[in-house]
Amino acid sequence: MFLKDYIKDVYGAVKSLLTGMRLTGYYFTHPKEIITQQYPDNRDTLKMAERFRGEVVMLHDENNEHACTGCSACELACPNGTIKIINKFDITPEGKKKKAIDTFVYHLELCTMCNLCVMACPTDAIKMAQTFEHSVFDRNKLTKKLNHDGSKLREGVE
Amino acid sequence: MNASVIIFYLISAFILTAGILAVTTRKIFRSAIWLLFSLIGIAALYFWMQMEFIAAVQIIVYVGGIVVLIIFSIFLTQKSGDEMPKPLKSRTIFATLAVVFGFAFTYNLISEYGFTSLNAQPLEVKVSDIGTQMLSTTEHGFVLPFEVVSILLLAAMIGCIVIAIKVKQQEK
Amino acid sequence: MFSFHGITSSVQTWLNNTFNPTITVMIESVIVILLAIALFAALGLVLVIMERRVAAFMQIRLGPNRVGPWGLLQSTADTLKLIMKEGLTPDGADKFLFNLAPFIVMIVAMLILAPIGFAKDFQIWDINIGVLYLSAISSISVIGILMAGWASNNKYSLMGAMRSGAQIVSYELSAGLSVLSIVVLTGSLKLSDIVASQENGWWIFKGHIPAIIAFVIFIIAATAETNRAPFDLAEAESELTAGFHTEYSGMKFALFFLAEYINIFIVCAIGATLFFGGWMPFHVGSWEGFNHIMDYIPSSVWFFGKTFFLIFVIMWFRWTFPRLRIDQLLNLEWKYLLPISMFNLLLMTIIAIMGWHF
Amino acid sequence: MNEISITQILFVSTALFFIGMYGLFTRRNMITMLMAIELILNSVNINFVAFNKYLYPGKLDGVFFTIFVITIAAAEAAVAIAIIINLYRSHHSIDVDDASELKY
Amino acid sequence: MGAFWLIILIIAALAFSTGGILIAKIFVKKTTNPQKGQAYECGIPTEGSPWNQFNVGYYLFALIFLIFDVELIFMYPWAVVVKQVGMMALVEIVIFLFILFMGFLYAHKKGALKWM
Amino acid sequence: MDVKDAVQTKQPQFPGEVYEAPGGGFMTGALNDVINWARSNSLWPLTFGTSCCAIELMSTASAKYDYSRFGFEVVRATPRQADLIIVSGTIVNKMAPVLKRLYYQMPDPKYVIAMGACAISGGPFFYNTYSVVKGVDHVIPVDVYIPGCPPRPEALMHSLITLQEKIMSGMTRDQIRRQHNPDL
Amino acid sequence: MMTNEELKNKISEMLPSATYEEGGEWLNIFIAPEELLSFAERLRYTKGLDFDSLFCLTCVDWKTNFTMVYHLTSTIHFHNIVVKVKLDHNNPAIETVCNIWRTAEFLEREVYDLFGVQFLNHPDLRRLLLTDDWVGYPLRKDYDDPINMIKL
Amino acid sequence: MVEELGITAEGDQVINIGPQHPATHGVLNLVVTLNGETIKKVEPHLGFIHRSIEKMCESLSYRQFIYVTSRMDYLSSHINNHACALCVEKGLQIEVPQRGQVIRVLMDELTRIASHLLWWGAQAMDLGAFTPYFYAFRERETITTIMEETCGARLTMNYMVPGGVMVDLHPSFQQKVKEFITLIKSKIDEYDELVTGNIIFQNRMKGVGYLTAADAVSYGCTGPTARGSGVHCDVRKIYPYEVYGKLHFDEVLETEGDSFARYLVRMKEIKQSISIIDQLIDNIPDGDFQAKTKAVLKLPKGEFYQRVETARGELGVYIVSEGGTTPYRIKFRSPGFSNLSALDHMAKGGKLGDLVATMGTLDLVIPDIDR
Ligand code: SF4
Ligand code: SF4
Ligand code: SF4
Repeated sequence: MFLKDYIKDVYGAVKSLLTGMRLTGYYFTHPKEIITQQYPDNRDTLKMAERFRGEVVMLHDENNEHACTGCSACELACPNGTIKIINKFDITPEGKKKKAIDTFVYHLELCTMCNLCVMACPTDAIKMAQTFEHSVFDRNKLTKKLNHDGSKLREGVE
Repeated sequence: MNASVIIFYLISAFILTAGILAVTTRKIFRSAIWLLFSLIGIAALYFWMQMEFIAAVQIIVYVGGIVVLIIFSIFLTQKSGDEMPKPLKSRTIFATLAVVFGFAFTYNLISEYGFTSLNAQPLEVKVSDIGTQMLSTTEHGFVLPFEVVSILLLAAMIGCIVIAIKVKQQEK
Repeated sequence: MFSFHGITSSVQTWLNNTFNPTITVMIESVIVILLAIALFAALGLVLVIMERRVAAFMQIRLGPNRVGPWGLLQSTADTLKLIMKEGLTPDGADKFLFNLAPFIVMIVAMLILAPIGFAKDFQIWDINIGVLYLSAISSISVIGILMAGWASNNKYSLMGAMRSGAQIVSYELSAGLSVLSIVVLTGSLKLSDIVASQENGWWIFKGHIPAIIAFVIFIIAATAETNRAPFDLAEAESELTAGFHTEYSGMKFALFFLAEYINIFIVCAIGATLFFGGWMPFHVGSWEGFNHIMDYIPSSVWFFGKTFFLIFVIMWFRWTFPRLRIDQLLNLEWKYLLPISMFNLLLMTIIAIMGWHF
Repeated sequence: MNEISITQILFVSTALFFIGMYGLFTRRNMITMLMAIELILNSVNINFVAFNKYLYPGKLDGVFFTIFVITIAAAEAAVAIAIIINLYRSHHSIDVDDASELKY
Repeated sequence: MGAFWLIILIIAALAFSTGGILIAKIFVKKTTNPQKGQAYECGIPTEGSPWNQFNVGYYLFALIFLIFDVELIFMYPWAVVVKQVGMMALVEIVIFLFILFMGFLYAHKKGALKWM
Repeated sequence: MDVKDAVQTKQPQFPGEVYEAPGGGFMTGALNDVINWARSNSLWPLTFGTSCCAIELMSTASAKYDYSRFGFEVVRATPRQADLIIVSGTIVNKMAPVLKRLYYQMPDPKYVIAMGACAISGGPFFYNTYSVVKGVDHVIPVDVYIPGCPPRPEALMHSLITLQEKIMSGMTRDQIRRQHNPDL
Repeated sequence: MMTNEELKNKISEMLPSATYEEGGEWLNIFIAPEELLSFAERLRYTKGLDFDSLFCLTCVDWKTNFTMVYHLTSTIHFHNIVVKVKLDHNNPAIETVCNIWRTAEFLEREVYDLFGVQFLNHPDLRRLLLTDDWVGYPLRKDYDDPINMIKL
Repeated sequence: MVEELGITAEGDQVINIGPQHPATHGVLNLVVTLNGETIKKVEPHLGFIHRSIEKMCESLSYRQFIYVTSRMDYLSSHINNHACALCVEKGLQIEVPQRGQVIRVLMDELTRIASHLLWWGAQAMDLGAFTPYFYAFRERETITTIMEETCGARLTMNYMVPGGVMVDLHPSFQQKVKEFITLIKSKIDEYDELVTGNIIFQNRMKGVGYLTAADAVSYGCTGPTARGSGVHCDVRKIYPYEVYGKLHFDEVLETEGDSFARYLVRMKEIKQSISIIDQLIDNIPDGDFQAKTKAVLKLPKGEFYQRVETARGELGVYIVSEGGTTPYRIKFRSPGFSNLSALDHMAKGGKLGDLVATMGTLDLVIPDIDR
């Protein structure tokens, strides 16, 4: 009786181990199951999902114009102060002072890609880009100015 | 002076140094390690004497068994990192004197005694010879000791277990 | 086909003719030293990369493939890096023993190589107690581990070392018993005799079921003795971070690492020798033609092929099974392997005496 | 090999014997004393082997004696360590001086 | 001349290991700071010394192992001659093993082979 | 607590120690290249993950991304055998001494990657938190920064490649900084 | 399952001095600090109530006082109540409930750590989350740490 | 035999496990008192990832604070966000449109599967088997890809907003989820073959880390940890939120209370989640995914408590509002915290290896505990 249980034990144990080995053995002998994507080599074909949030960018058209009015809505919406808007006052031809954006400071090192700023922006001036290769040697490099040099507000955007 | 002689001296020096260190170091773990080296040295000596079987037995039993057991018991019973207390001065002196005299006396005896070295070419000790003789039931056979050994081992095992389990009753 | 026999004897005769005996011996020793070191290095490099690729394939990924062609230089880079890395000795450690331990482990690994026949007539020392010598020497390695663990002055190390002490010591029994069951068949401890006895078939085929059981027990015990998963309690990563070599870095760690792989190679080589006929080609009874074809494959290829097959099996274990707990580990040995292998040995004896094997 | 006479081997074994004796005299820790005893036993073994080798090369009795001594040493060590550990558990010390009042 | 080859192999091992260790000693520049040499314990300073008395739960296994180990060495010479001696050897070893197996059963029954 | 000091005396300079690339100056030319090649291709990371970024670190290890292709998969649990800490996750004041200790306990040469916004600057926990270290470079020197919360596995691999480039170049942290900002 | 009304009636019987706060999802009971231990015991062991699980224990700093909030539920009847205790702001102290609900041991340590409420007879009242040498209790409204806390 | 062999207090060793340790899944520090290999006491030291989220939330608006919470229990980040969104909605008394609700539940369940898969891999890895981890991540990657397409991030999605979800589902969502469901159904058998049935694994898990039902309740354990002991505590069943009330699924209960029972609970929960997704995926109603809300949210004065079932157990969000735009006090009742407090009780008397196994089955996420 005891012996029978003993043998049963051993048999069951060996069988369960062999089942496991069969599975790993299966994968070992079926290289087509390998799902590895070879990242730096597939750079060209690698496509991020279109909603993927990699960093905040400001859209500029071909005339180097953007849609940011400097309303600071994004700055307020951002939960951790990633965005700093520095405004300047342009004098319009009519002689009126007009608020315009001087520097859109974006701290990439702080940003958590939460999308709140993009949703808050009334003019859709900023959006999320799909880039992700941001590695740098120096932390200061991550503080960015989003509006391009010499860019200005697109006509008709309020 | 050939290689074999040099090797003999090396081995002997190794055995004795390790042995002396084993009984004098004050860190108990190191003492066990020196003992181990001494034992390995002895095994090497057996190898040198072409008694490979004995050498292997020496290593298996002592190194693989006894020393490991000693090390375990060291961990079990004391702070292995602490230095052991220095032995009493008087005791050291007494021991040294006794040992030196004893050694001188014994060695004197040994060297006086003329061993009649048979210059017959030493046989290679084959394991099969050992086996045959061990199992043979003739006059020179060792079958009785062989079986008795099993009883000895049984007794030792039961003894160990009884002693180890005795605590169990005490605690209750 | 080239054979080592020819090479070694021609080298020997050439040396004997050119130099006087002392110098011959010296040159030979230098050659042996170089060969041994080269073998070590090569084995380390090959086994590490093999393990990583095998693991990768079982885990549906590619594994190292960017350093050198197909990643073959990966382990070379690792080794170079380890050599060029600082070797720390912790302040609280017993410095002497701490630094001694890797040497012990290395020396043991090196010594075990002596009686292994890598190919036909290619053996450093065909010692007459063969397998007994192997189990004797391999039992020293536990001391190296205990030493490393204790000297590190680190709790993880100590616990790992003690686990490995208990483990190696226990599994020696069943390893020994399963080796004995082959010795019973061959009637000699000499490895060359054991190989020779398998000329007309390997023991695993000739020895009926007991040989297979002995083989299974042997491979389990071998895995345990080399501290490999699922018996890697001594370095159980999720429990003891790195076990007995927690405090080792740089080359000293590399030596442990290397010794582990060499030990795997050695136990597998022993397994191959005992059960699969060592360098003996695959022969079937009296099929002369077939046997003849098999003889064309060099003996070293046979030996390494079998050994690497066993190594692969051990790796397969590692990448499939979870780790045992220490009490289960000892339980396995004392409740299952030891009685089974004792019983198996008796069976084998009966077979041997009755001459039931082929 | 032939240049080494038995006396030289006996020198080693005698020296080892007395080293063991020294340890036995000076050490008060049971485990270290056990180690010393092992040394003594080993010196005896060397003698057996040497005698067998040099004086009775045709026989195996020395070898057998050595094996049996080793066996007994092992059994002795096992029992001794069991006792030591037992003693430690009841006395919290394995110093011989502390254990001298031991009754059982 | 077997022992000679052993020494050669030991020399090989020593050369290999020392070589490797020395290179790092010579070439690598080190930084030092007081924490570097302290024992690693998941980044927290160690409490107490590991070299304290430590409860090795498995010493009983080692005890029993020792007995079996000795038994094993008797079996090597036996195994070599089994085929020549024949049935007698089997009987003798069966007695031998049986006696030891009693001990094993005893240990088992007493719970010495259980974990403690 | 040393962290508080580090935060208090917020240096404009790089806070960590900067030392010459090991081996630099002693050997030159090809040998140096070989060693740098070996080092850059055999970066063994320490198992060190504190929070969410660690999950992406795990993803990078997983079959789909598989950083073992670069030889990074030998993750060592003890700093003694590691070359690289990937600081994946937030470091808080209580953890900072631990991190520092781990870094110190690694043998030279050693490298650090700050993964994720938290490790670079405190990220989402930069403002209004009383316990977060605002960037691990206040605690240990950092070689490569990857922004993102968490950075995706490819980004982590990109940073590893960046680190490899750095090691290959054989330049010290200081030299690289100078190269990027000549006016320093 | 008892409705809030039933619970209220039952508890009014048990502890007439309790006051109630309306409007919440669950019954909110205010009791005096001294009564807590005995009341908690009765809540836990009274048949029909069986509040065997303390699923949330926290504290709110109302600047003038602290309010300990105990959320209790029963894994048998699935009803919930909230017990609140007002504590003095200068010297907040209250009996521990960790003998009744074992989970309270850690939760109370957390509250001690972050609010500085003393729990009397707590087996092991130490800081849980912060380092032992931390100064101040950060979740209090008046906590200020100019070094670590950068205000937005 | 522990007491029987006269173990003395002298043999105790105090060992730190963590903060940097592969088995603690983060930065938990366990100070373990060991006697030989036997555990006498486990004392968790927390706070190595205490990020002061509760304090932070006091200065964040109701829209902003949700995103921080996905960093708490990052493996169920969706469910965390869900809890916060629900709590805010409870305060504002907004009804989320049907489509929004269904999307939320779908996401929750996908998250739960992903979390359990990760746990499964990590559990196996704790026990020394590395391969399951890779298989688990293969399936998990499929989920993250689906998530990424719809939510835009792989781990910390920040997809729930008060009133619904941030954006509508990706057009390919439905089809991809269906593909995933068929895939994982076949893979679960593989998992059983590789791990569940494995004799070593069973021996490692069975009979270790016992937790009785009474203890589980007393320690406040929830989720699979408590359900492994037979405590009926699934918030989705007891206090149904969103569309859970209308769905058919079983609450998985095991009664042994050991690690293996907890393991089984999680494995079966994956199947239950699959069946929930099965029920919903073809029936996503049309309509709005988000209710109309004001630009600036202000909760009325009062206290709001919302509990949901995360992958680890019951998460409670307790908001005390003074009527402003930011919460006055916020408290997260995290499941891991209570589960962890039972660890000492469960691990005592076991081996060091058991501690790892037990800790694995608690499925700790340390930032969730420390907050
Ligand atoms: S980006 Fe949009 S929200 Fe921000 S300042 Fe410009 S217009 Fe306003
Ligand atoms: S994505 Fe979020 S964190 Fe980043 S800038 Fe926008 S609002 Fe701020
Ligand atoms: S950067 Fe983001 S994802 Fe990474 S640890 Fe910080 S909060 Fe988590």
